[in-house]
Amino acid sequence: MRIESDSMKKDEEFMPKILAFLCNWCSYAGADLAGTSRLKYPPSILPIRVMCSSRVDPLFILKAYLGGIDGVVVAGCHPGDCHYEKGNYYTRRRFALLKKIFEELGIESDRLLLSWISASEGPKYAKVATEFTEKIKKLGENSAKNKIFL
Amino acid sequence: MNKPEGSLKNKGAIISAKPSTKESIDDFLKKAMDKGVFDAVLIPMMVPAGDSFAYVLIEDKSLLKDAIPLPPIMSVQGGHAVSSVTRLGKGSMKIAVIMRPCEIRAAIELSKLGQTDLENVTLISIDCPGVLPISDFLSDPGKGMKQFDEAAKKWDDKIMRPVCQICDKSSMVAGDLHIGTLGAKNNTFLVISNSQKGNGILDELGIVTKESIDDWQAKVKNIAEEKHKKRKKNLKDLKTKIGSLDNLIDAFSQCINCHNCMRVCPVCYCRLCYFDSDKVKHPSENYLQMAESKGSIRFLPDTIFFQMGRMMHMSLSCVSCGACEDACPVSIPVAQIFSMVADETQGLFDYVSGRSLEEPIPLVAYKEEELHEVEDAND
Amino acid sequence: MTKTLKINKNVEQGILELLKFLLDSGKVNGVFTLKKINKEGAVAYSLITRSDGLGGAVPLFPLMPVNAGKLLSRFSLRGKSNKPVVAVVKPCELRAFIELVKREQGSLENIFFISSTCGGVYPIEMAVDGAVENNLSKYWEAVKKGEILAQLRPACRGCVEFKPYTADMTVDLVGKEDIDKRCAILLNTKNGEGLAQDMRGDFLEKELDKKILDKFQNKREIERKKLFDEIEAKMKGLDGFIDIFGKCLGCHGCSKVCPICYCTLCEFESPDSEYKPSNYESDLKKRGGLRVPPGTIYFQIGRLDHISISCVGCGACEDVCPVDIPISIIFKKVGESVQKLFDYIPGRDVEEEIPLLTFEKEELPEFED
Amino acid sequence: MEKKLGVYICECGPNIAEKIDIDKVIDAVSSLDDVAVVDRYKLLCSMDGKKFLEEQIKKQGITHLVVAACSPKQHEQTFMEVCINAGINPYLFQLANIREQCAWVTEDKDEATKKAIILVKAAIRRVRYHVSLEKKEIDSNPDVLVIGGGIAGIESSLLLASSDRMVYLVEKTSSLGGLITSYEKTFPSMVSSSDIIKQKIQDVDKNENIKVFTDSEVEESLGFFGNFQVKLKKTTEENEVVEFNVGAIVLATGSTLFDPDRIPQYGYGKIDNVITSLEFEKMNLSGRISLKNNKTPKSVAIIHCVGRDEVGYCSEICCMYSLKFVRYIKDKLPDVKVTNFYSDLCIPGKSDQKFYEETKGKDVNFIRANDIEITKQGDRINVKYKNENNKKSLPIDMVILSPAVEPTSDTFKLAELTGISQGDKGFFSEEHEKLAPISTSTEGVYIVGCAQGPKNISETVVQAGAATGKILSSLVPGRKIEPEVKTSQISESFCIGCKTCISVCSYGAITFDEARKIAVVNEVICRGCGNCVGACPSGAANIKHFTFNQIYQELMEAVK
Amino acid sequence: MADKEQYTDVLVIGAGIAGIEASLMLSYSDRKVHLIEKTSYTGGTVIKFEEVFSNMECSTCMVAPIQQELLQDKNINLLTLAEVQEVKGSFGNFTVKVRKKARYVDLQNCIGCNECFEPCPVSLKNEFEEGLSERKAIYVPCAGALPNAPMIDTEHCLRFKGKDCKACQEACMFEAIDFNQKDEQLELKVGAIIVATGFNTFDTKQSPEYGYGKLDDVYTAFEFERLYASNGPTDGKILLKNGEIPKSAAILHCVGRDKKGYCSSVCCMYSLKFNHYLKSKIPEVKISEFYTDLCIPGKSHQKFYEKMKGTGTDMIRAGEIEVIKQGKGIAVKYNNGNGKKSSLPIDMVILSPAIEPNDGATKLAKILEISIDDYGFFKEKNQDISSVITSNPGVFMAGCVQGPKNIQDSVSQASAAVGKILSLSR
Repeated sequence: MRIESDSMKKDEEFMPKILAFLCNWCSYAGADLAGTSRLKYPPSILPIRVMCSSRVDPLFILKAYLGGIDGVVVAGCHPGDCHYEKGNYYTRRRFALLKKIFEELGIESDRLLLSWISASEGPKYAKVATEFTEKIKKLGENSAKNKIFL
Repeated sequence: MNKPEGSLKNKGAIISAKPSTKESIDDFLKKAMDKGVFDAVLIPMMVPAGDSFAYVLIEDKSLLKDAIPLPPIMSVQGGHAVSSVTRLGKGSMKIAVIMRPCEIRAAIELSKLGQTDLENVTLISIDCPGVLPISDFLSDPGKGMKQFDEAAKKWDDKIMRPVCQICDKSSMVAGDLHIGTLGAKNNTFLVISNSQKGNGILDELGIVTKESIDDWQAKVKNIAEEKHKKRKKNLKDLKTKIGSLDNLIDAFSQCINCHNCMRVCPVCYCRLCYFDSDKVKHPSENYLQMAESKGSIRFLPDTIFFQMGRMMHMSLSCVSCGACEDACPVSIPVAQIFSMVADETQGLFDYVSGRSLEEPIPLVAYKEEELHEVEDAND
Repeated sequence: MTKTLKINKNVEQGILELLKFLLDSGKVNGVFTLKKINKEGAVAYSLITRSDGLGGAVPLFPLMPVNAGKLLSRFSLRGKSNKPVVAVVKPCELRAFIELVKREQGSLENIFFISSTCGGVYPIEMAVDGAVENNLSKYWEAVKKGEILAQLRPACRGCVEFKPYTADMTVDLVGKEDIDKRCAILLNTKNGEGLAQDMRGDFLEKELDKKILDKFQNKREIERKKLFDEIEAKMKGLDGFIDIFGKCLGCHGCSKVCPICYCTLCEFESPDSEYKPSNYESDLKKRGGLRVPPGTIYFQIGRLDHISISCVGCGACEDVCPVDIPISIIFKKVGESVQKLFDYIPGRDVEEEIPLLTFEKEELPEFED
Repeated sequence: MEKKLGVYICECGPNIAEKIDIDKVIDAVSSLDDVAVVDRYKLLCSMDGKKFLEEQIKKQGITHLVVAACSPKQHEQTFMEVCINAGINPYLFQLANIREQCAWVTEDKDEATKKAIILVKAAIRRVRYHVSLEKKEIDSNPDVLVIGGGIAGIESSLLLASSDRMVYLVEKTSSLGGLITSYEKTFPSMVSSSDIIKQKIQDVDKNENIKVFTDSEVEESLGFFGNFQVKLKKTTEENEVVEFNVGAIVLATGSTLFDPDRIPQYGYGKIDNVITSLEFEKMNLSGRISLKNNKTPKSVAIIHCVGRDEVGYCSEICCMYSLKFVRYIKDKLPDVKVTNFYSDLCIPGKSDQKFYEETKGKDVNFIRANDIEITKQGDRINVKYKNENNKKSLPIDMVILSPAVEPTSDTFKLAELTGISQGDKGFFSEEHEKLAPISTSTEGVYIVGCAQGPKNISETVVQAGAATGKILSSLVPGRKIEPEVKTSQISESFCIGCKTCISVCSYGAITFDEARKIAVVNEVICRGCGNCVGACPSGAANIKHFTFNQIYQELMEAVK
Repeated sequence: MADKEQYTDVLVIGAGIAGIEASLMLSYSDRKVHLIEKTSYTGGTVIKFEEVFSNMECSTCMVAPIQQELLQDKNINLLTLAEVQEVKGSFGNFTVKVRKKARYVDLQNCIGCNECFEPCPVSLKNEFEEGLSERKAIYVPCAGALPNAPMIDTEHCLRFKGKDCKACQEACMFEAIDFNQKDEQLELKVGAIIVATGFNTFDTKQSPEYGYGKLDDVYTAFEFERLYASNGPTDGKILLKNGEIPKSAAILHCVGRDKKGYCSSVCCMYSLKFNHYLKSKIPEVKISEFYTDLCIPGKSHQKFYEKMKGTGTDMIRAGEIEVIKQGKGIAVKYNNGNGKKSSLPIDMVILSPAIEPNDGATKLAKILEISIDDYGFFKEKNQDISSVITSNPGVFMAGCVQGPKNIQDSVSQASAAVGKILSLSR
């Protein structure tokens, strides 16, 4: 027996909501460059700017997931490029830890993505945004959205 | 929540809409929500796995059908749930809360302690036949359900928790409205108002309280008296059992300091318990010194300090709900012991926790003339 | 070969003799061990400073009222022990303490460890009305034969880390038929040897019996797989998780007793984790209804994120769970898999850095886009 | 005081107006809590736009500002200045990027509008949790500690010292000058090095703003940029201890030579007349190049790259000074036969090759060789080597080894002392290989010369000048230091003292208060990355302007 | 100069990495700076690189933040499209005449939306992209260029060829395009001057043996940099002219060294960087590096070399190198020391040319009254100590204008030049 509110069902074409944590120095600049180069990608991506990807507390990702976000991207400078020397190395470990936990619990870990995007990689940002959105569309809506017993 | 004259109105209304009392209650709530009297209802519901119950804040009426106003166990103490919803503000929703009397009383204590804002909350208590010990229920939830329903019908408390068996406030009317099921036919219930807010709501719902409630009150009185006797007796036995420090220590000898009792206690509201704070963390030499005096100490040494300290902190507000005992992994009769102490401490100030919002918690008030018994007679 | 002290007494007597010797000789000023603390036979950890305090001590009692790692942390949290003490602990307790020390929550200085190959313990609810007492002989029979009792806690039944890593002395227990006649204590470290010196008994060179322990290990591994498979079957996605934790009371007892959960105030009880009315309102819009108090799943997964890297699988969490959720197995399973990521075994070595406090410049490609 | 949010949406000409239905956005947000004004404007970053905003804030009594426009990278600064001019704290402002990351990247106008609404709502929710932040100002001490009395240290001291800036020059040995004093000439110009160094040393002695401590070592350095407390110990007379404060520290501790003993096949120490480059410099400086037996050599071999494989890098200068040796020898003993054994000739830069060409000539040979082995042959020396895969050998009177350049022994101690790191080769690590070669991860500590890596005199002097530049431009007498505003902070009541934050911080900005057993952030050092916050399990760490709540609100809007 | 008024402002010539570093530092010390840049953008050569050795760090991520800082710095007066024409006076008191070409785009009004490119009817090869992509007559060199505002190339703009075209003006919503802008003559009073005008690379056509310009798929270093650049003409795809992915590539070091007569000190390293570029995009590609002497000085470079070598690169020490047509493809002919000539068929050849002085270096030297060396680089007062001091007191230099060097050394020189100025003129 699964008690779930049925008042929430939508039938329009599913456009996921994806949270993108972008580090100020590389990935956010890369995302801006995608804009200045007028590259197109789905509107699913909702950027949140942080100074360094290492600011992203894994619990943010968890909160967002349980809140019903369809996907989360954590993007930072390429390893070795961190504006703060080594922040992104820690980010990678924390991310791996959380993702592994998702895997182990059989929770859709595919909804989490770690990507290194430099300030000159406008095209890569657009690509990631597009491909990840497609992937999430395949996964469908995050069912956590209408769970009551969280 | 200032009360209508004569504290408790001696009239009520009998509601019967549906084949069963439960459904009648659902219906009552649904109507209230339709009318916008309530925007949401806080009420127990079975968890997906069907092996327990949890409070759910419902805004989507379609969910009401799954609500279980009187679940067989007390998983989360309702006072705790109310506090969780309104501690940080009354919010914009008008919320109805259906709970057992001891939970309502906890909520009232918490509001005195600034842990909940009841302005937009309507507290609805319901006659309580007691609950099963969680462990018993969990061993076979299906069976538990059946047993409980039968026992509840007959108001037979043999299988209920020990504290429930000695609860003389199982129909106490403390909130805004009370749902009386004692003696009611199996598809009806009695609704009584206990506050202006209560009155207002019944008016909005066009419910006229003209039925006499004497019959219900009589039944309540019987049960209460019976249980009160039993309570006095059991607690007396318990007292002789505990009676001394050694016995107290024995009673808590199995305690493993998990503090579950504190964590599930509705009136233990501190964010960080004193007994988990730095105040109880000492350098090693202190511990060794303590031990050297006796050759050996239990480690951690603070078991009784914690238990008695906690009594100090909360027994005046203890509502004898039994949550602590349910949560104790080593089956210490915590609830009974605390209940016993609470009777004494609250008696001192003839205070009854959660009886009314107006009564201040004794420690924040005083009378010029009181408590001489604790003073040195020679003064 | 390891220097080994052999005492011709039943193993628990042997250990008590050693403890007595250590206290009397003044080699240590205190002993941490389990002890019967009243006539009803309730057992609790005690700090014993005189040999006359050893009465009722039951170092090998098959029960874990609290993870001793947590106690030792409390003992040495406010500065290292100013006098030498010895603690009789289970391997998982020792490992937990090591993890805590890595986090500045205690100090190894002046604390020596006697541990043993561990046969596991009974669940805490059996502490009530002598249940453990009544099953003692059964327990020791199983230990001698190197078998796994069905009544043991699941965490123990599936534990493959039953050999201590960093104990100064290891009591040779599991699979030894002669333990009611003989007590063999391996002296693994200089400290161990130093302590045992001048102790009455024979000193010889010896090792743990690999064959016996491997056999035991296999049994444990099979049991472990069974437990993991069971839980795996239940843990199907978020719904499965909600089913498992649906009955959670939110008492957070699991984190309270968890040796690795060392925060004074748990982040999940901090103001940041509190739901404001507006949060409820927006959530209701989305879900129609919401469990109150909310955050059960957030807490459980969040706690996994915080501690799984150091989880020693001691099972304390499950012991105290009022609603018997199989937490320990879930945490053990998740824990082992994240630990594998960094080939990390919590508590194996105090020098081993906690993976989250360090990094390799090139690693974890499988997690990068 | 209650909040009044002003929300202003920039049309950015067609850029936003054509791609996003701004009126829809206005409708969607105008009824939100605390939102007092919502308006649109043609171009907010223009002069008129800025004036418009400023007036609006004043007129409407706006307390918190949200601008929906372009990327913060473009105009965050601009609008923060508007806030200041309008008299509200610039941090009570949030910019929603609806151009670069919405209008310009979204095909469909409705979709773009929907996204814009979320972004603006998120900004509104976030800004409601913003708090005023104030710039801090800290007094700074302009004086400088220079460690190392070689050419780099001397050059720095001379450039730094002035009437309003004291320089403390600390030298481990008994005299200033360093290695260069043992050279006769410097390459490539072959001018007398004493001409270079003597004059400078005199200048130092003359300069009353430079306090020289010879036979001294730094024992302790506490504090941070602008405020270091230094303790030094005189290694001579009863270890007198001197203490003073400085604002910056220059590490110019130079380098040492790889010890050829470590490679037996070079026979150093065992075979007569096998000497190191430094020994040869001294011999040459003494005026006479001779063998042990006082005879003058007829043939000399110079072995390049001694120890290169062992240390794992090319020391850059060995080839050049080996060529300089050829010049020395040819000047003093024109008919000596000189043979260079090298693997790769490393003569970078515009003038080095010319120097090489001019060094080549009669009886000067260059042999590309490896597997070199030096053995005794009677009273002479035999150099065995491999060239183009055939083994050869050459009898020689004297062998000069050109060993690799290595960090000095006290590098480790000083790194510890100043909280900077050492690279895998043991040299001090610069803050950034390209952009900050002389800065370090500890602000206010600079590394110059061979302490940072092998280099020639010219580059060393350049670095000395560079450090000077950094200090003179950032540590101006009488001027206060303005540290980062958006720093981390750790809640005393929540911190459990596990030091997790301390071990992940790149800048040593967090210290441990042993008394209270909690971590404490030094806001002067903190650069506000937030790594500690991501790492803290107790939720005790938080970072200003990127607090849990600010990000959480933004995120929950997206989730809604 | 005591009697003359002493100016504290500083003129910096060249907004490359050295010029930016110098300007920012001077600004920190509250000096006013006039930063003169010949092109329409800042960042110089470095922003053409995708990554820089030896950490393979993203160059844009590295430079963009300081470019932004530069643009927002109130003490710095950035003059793009500007060149120094005359310098009079001495240290502490220089009078500088600057010619600032009209951009025909008003930096105040332009918001960098680039709407004006599309309608422009003129198409040309984009020099910044080494002619590998097209640009319009109104253009920015590459997306993300700073300042983010286009310029009009009057040589090709129809309007400036007398036609009545205002396509761009009509497309602009901000009245940013102003055909009436005129070139300006500015006169600046400064106390000191820093020259940081950078370098050129050797024109590989002058060494026909490498087949550049004659054979397909023979690339210069910069062409290859742009091929790899993720914001470049191919979005970073490394492709042959026929659109195929190269299976093999040869990187030729020391191109033009013999002609120049010096080692450019950075070629070996950036050749190894190219090796990394190729491997990261085309793991299976076979790479051969042809070199004479491996010049990888410094503590961190050999490690990088070994890493690259580890990935299975053929390091071939060779002379007499020729790139020849062979069948449909090309091949590298070479002599590997012991007289034997060998030939290696290859898909792609990348030439690593020597670094040489910037065009106009000589002219600028005259204007600044400083001497240049035999190679046309600016001559330092004393070779052995402090390479930033020129023969003219008050004029300092930084970066490759003084001689070939890597970014690190350029930046150090920039800081050093500032150090000298701040310390000599307080």
